[in-house]
Amino acid sequence: MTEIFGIPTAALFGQLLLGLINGAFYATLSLGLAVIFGLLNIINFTHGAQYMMGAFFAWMLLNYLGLGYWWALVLAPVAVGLLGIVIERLLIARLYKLDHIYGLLLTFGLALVIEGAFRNGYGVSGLPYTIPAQLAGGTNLGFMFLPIYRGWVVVASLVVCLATWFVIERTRLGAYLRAATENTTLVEAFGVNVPRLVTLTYGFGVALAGFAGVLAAPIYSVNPTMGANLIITVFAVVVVGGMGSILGSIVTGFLLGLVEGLTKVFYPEAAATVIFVIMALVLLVKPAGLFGRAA
Amino acid sequence: MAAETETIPFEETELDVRARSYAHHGIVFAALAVLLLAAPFLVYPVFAMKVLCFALFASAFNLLLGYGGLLSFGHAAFFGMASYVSAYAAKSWGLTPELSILLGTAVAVLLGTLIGAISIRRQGIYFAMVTLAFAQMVYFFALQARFTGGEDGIQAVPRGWLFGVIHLGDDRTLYYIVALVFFVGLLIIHRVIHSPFGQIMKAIRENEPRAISLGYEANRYKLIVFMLSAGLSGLAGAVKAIVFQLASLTDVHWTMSGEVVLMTLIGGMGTVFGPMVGAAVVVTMQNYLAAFGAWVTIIQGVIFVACVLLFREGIVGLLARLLRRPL
Amino acid sequence: QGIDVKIGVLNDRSGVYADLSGEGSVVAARMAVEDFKAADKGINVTIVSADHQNKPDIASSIARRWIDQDGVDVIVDVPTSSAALAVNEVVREKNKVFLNSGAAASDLTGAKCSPNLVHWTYDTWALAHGTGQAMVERGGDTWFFVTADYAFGHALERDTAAVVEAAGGKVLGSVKHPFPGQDFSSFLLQAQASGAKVIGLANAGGDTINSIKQASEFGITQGGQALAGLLIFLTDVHALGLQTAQGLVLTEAFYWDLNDQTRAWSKRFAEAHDGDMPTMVQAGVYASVLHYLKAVEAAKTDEAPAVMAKMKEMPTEDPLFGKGQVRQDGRHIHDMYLFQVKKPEESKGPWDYYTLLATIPADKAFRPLNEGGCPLVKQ
Amino acid sequence: MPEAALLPEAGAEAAGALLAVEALHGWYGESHVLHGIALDVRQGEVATLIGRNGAGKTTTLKAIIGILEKRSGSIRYGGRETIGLPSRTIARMGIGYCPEERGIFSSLDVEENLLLPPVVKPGGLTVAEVLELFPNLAERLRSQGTKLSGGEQQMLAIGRILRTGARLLLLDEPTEGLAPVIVQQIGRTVRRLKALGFTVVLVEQNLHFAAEVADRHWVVEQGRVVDMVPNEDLERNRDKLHAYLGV
Amino acid sequence: MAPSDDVILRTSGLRKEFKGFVAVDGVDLAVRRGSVHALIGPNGAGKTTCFNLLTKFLKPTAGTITYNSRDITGMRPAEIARLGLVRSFQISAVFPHLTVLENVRVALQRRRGGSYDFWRSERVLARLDDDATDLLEAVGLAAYRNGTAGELPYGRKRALEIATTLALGPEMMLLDEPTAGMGAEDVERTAQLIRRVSADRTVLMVEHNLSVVSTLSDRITVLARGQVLAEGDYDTVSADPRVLEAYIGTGHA
Ligand SMILES: Nc1ncnc2c1ncn2[C@@H]1O[C@H](COP(=O)(O)OP(=O)(O)OP(=O)(O)O)[C@@H](O)[C@H]1O
Ligand SMILES: Nc1ncnc2c1ncn2[C@@H]1O[C@H](COP(=O)(O)OP(=O)(O)OP(=O)(O)O)[C@@H](O)[C@H]1O
Ligand SMILES: [Mg+2]
Ligand SMILES: [Mg+2]
Repeated sequence: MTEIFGIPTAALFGQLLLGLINGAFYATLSLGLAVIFGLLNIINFTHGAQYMMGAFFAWMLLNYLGLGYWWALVLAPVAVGLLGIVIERLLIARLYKLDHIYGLLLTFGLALVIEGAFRNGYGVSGLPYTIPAQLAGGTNLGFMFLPIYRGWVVVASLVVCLATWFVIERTRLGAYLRAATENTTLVEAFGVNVPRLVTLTYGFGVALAGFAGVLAAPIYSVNPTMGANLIITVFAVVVVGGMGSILGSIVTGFLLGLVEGLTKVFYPEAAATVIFVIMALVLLVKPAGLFGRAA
Repeated sequence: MAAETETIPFEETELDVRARSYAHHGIVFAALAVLLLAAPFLVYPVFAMKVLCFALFASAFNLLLGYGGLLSFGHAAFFGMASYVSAYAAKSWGLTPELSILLGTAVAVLLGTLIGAISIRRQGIYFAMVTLAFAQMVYFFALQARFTGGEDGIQAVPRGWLFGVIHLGDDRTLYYIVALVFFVGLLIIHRVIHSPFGQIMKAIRENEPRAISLGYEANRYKLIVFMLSAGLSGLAGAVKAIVFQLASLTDVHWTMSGEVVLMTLIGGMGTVFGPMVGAAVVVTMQNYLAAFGAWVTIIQGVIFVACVLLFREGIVGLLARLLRRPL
Repeated sequence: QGIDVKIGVLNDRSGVYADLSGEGSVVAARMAVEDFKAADKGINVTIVSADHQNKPDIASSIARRWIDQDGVDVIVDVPTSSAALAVNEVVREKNKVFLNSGAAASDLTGAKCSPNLVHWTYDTWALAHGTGQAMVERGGDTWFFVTADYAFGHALERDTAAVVEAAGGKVLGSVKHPFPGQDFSSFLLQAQASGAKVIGLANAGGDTINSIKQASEFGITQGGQALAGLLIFLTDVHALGLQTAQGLVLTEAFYWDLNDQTRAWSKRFAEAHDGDMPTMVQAGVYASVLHYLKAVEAAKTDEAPAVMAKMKEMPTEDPLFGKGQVRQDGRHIHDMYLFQVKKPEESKGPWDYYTLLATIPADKAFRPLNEGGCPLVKQ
Repeated sequence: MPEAALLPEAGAEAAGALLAVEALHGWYGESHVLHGIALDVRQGEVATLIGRNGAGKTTTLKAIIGILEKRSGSIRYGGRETIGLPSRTIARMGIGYCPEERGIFSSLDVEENLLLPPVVKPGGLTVAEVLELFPNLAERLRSQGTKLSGGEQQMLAIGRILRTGARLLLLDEPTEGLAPVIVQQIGRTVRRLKALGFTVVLVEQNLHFAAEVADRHWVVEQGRVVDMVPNEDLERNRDKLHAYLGV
Repeated sequence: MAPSDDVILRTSGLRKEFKGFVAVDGVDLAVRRGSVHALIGPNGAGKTTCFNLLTKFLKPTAGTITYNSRDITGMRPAEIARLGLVRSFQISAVFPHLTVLENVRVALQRRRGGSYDFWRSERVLARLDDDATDLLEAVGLAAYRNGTAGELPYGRKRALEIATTLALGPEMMLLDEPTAGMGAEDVERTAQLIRRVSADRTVLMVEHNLSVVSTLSDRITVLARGQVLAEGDYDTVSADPRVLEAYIGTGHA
């Protein structure tokens, strides 16, 4: 068997594939963050909590209403998005004219409240959620056993990411959004209903988090803190990609998934830190991130 | 683009230019000194020391944010590393507390120079993220290095004898030492802000390209503030390690960096006395909310949200506005 | 007039260990006070509680404040080794009593042992031995560890590896993952590739749950490898669901369905605690508080040295742990149990999760007194 | 292009005033800046607002388009009262606004900037026509909007509202910072727009330019309209105007 | 061409590309000591870019810049300022939350040498107040000295900026559209101010207002599409048909 640095190539492929799958989560989550940051200028610290809510809603739909995974995949993001819209209207909307830091603090506080509420209601050990029957099992790829569900995760998030990218970078709607970020008053003076646009954007961004949450429910522990640990890493992904760059966050999400996957093989202890090392390096060489537009 | 249209993030600081007189600062400092002297008779001294350590940390952080206009999201690195170094020096090398603290502070300055030199080249949110990235690496180092004791931290650090003569085992004795360190730290910060250097710093924060075009090396100024801020943060961390006889991962974790931002904001950034008040509020909250169990995070979260929505300028900022005096 | 005793339940009330300790431990402590009928015996007990967030600095500062300011006599529970070690130092310095139930660190009764501590329920040594020994005996003689990269994980791996090798097994490798982790598939794949018969999970809480969940997803158990959870609590199994957790082998100090006494007590506990069954940590809080109160009654004081002496002198007996003893080094000795998680179809209802595989007798379950390196033990 | 298509639906006021402003007051926070502006603009005419720095010209335009948060009085467009409407509704009635500071978006490239304002009425210029008017822009379509030179940005800011089909154009100092050739070009553009039936309100400091394009000049001083000079009478009133402007 | 010691600032082959777009294309410029030199040209000609190159806010793609016979091509912006080559910005640049007096004083502080003394009280700066007031008087801002700079009307801000620049005692000033956005009154005042301050120093300015250019400047360079189109005094330049076509246009007085 051929080996690279003492690791059989086949095993390495397997690990890379796994990295890619994790990258799919990073991409979906960081995309939501990038959409919200890029268009609303809000650093949405609640994102992790909203991801968690997506997973919990999936669980609730199943246990309270008997609606399975496929329903959850549609309904849970919608529910998270609607809640997001309420949050945006009631709270975040008051902060647009202020410095980033206030948005960050507000959403940080909200994350604490949401997580605390779920913790009180459901404890912290987590809730069981099984893989839907249609996606259970796996295929042997020769170099690894790939659970079908993981394959599905990659496909689903790729589709969602690319669709989002297309809407924002290639349509009028996207141009309004980008312009509104910079100068709301003027875009409004052109006849565009900016507040509604912004609200919907926030709703959409957090719905993406909810979507990732549903994707995660069958494979990660569904518990109130599941998002809190992830959020900082996802931030790093957004920054490396270039804050607000849609394409950047998608590509970087997958890329960093891969890098992390490799690190897990060669220096597993550093797997959680490698992203920050990369972030520091990237920012030094390309100040605005890999895909960011220089300010 | 234009200097006038640029959002100057911290409007409260307008105050310190509007009102020219700082005479009342003398009064506030005097009142503070009295309060510090009386505190251990009013509250539990260990608690008071904790407040002072964080107050110094927050004030140091505020020096960078409120006056340098730089939001660091990695200040825990300085606080925590200094705390580890002084704990280790006191425990394993048996150094006296003042030497351990000095050593810790020195390490923080060194680390600040290193991280600062690289990160000040970036601005705004990118600056915050670069500092966060470095802090995460420091965290990783703290987790992996042998001397930090992993997640157990360095425990049972001896408080020892100050200069080899004053025993610090008694909480009240130690309290007065901590209070002195804090007071001197605050005076240093106050002086830095109101120095010729501070004046240039303000100019750079307001309009960097213009300051450069006047011949000021903006980056050098920023680096100096960064180092000062890192050093004073380190001082706070080092003192905390001696007071609590413990250095742990909590002190280098990113949540600590977040906490200090919070303290500064609650108190009022860009005010001299705000961070101190913010630290007192946050520490008190953590102390007394601990009994609420699972409700703690909810209550904390609600407080943050309320702060952002209702008292954005912070407690002292609000006070300053009401009194029409910079505080 | 009688003796005023203040008990401080210090544990995780919001983090990963909140379900296995948390409010349930307070409920258990309260039950102990009731069952002891303390008031009738002239002992006025008050209970306070606080959240240490699994952080040593917070734990130690709360402990300090409780003792200095609030007159707390005894601190109980304290899960998370680092927090427990920190509280241990404070209690020793202030000369009070520390009844630990929640923490795993065997150092508490080893190198860092204290005259003021009773370590009641379990420790890494007991877990490693229970599971390691039993798995090897049942044919699982090659191991691969998935270890959380922090001192607790390292200790668990080290202790288990020693047992495995002593029993004639072999350790093929290990991988250290960042803590806390989310995706373990990569590490599990490395474990799978090693071909080891047993994959030892030297981690805790959410990490363990995620590892098990993903092991089932990747068909690792179907592939013939066994998973050994080195630190798993009833609440973790509850969170995983039997579908995912089935077949897992684990060691615990207590299970609600052991005998009539445990069932009766657990039923009362569940009524007082939202229907959740007790974990071994909560059971340990009950039993240790009960024993402490007995010692206070016998010593006729709440002064720590006298009470500690009584606690070590009197044999322990309670409905949950049966008969036992507190050793010189502070270790409480009792039987441990090896369980296997049931298949979904075997379970008769909620919380019916374990099949008892073996009982490890008290004298074999814990590290021998002279091997811990505790300075209190006169060699 | 049929003239009728350019008329607002509501029908012009009897006197032919498309835009009628009366007793307009405006504030920035607490400071009272407009003190009863009154003016009217006829369908198809070019009107200028002239006055010293800080007189309130920009503020008047902002009040008309509805982005001045605090305003009172009456602004009727095509007979319809707009004083309480949000700016997006006013814009949809067919008013295009080109701000003093240009408002080019840096996250959009030049073409996206140009295409940004939604078409509110049929009959605006096509992109090709805009580019023909401002050939500089044609070469830079893919550049980031704010990377253009100051003058190019000005062209872009005017160009983009010509596309929307707005009947009433509010141009705030469109010639500021532009090279004389371009100023002349803009002059021609304004005349052509007028010929097409657009109505234009210009804020202008450059009297020379104003004289070339405008029908009437409204003089603003300290938040009030103090005078109106028809362009025919400009020569006669030149001294008076110079006094107003402090030349 | 004038002998080189007469030339204070010289560029040769100055070039700047932005992602395939050439904004400044081989500009040779020579500014004579003590003169007022204007840089004019159609929009997008590269004037601001030139300025940014001269003051190092941008790095040239090619070419060299010499100032007082010294090659400054590789220097940092702040260094250039300390050599006495100071710029103003196209969009007015003051320190908005400092007072008017402090704005000028910040520049005067440069005289104190290294201003890194964070341990000293800012009271030592009071010594500079008189000089600052003198400068403010010179630009007609003395009455506003304690006001906040951000609240000044536009024209006054420009004046403040000039005062701040003068405070450095620059040998050469670069002014980017000093009268842009000003009313006639302010334009006149500013032009006089420039005339006054140019008495003993060199001024290089970008300006669109031809009447200001014609009255102030000794020499004019016309840029178009990044290249020098014409050079000379106002009459020469304004008679050049290429300049007429590219910049001034027909029909202008
Ligand atoms: N955002 C603002 N906040 C407070 N006051 C303002 C604001 N904008 C303008 N002003 C004040 O309102 C008054 C009118 O300003 P406006 O911009 O309408 O003048 P203008 O006639 O357009 O002048 P210019 O020729 O300089 O553009 C001025 O005194 C100005 O200082
Ligand atoms: N950072 C940049 N990236 C890309 N292109 C740029 C950049 N800066 C300027 N340009 C382009 O270079 C050309 C010259 O711009 P510059 O700002 O120097 O013009 P200018 O002569 O000052 O014009 P104006 O009189 O309109 O201010 C313009 O076409 C502009 O679009
Ligand atoms: Mg105006
Ligand atoms: Mg320019």
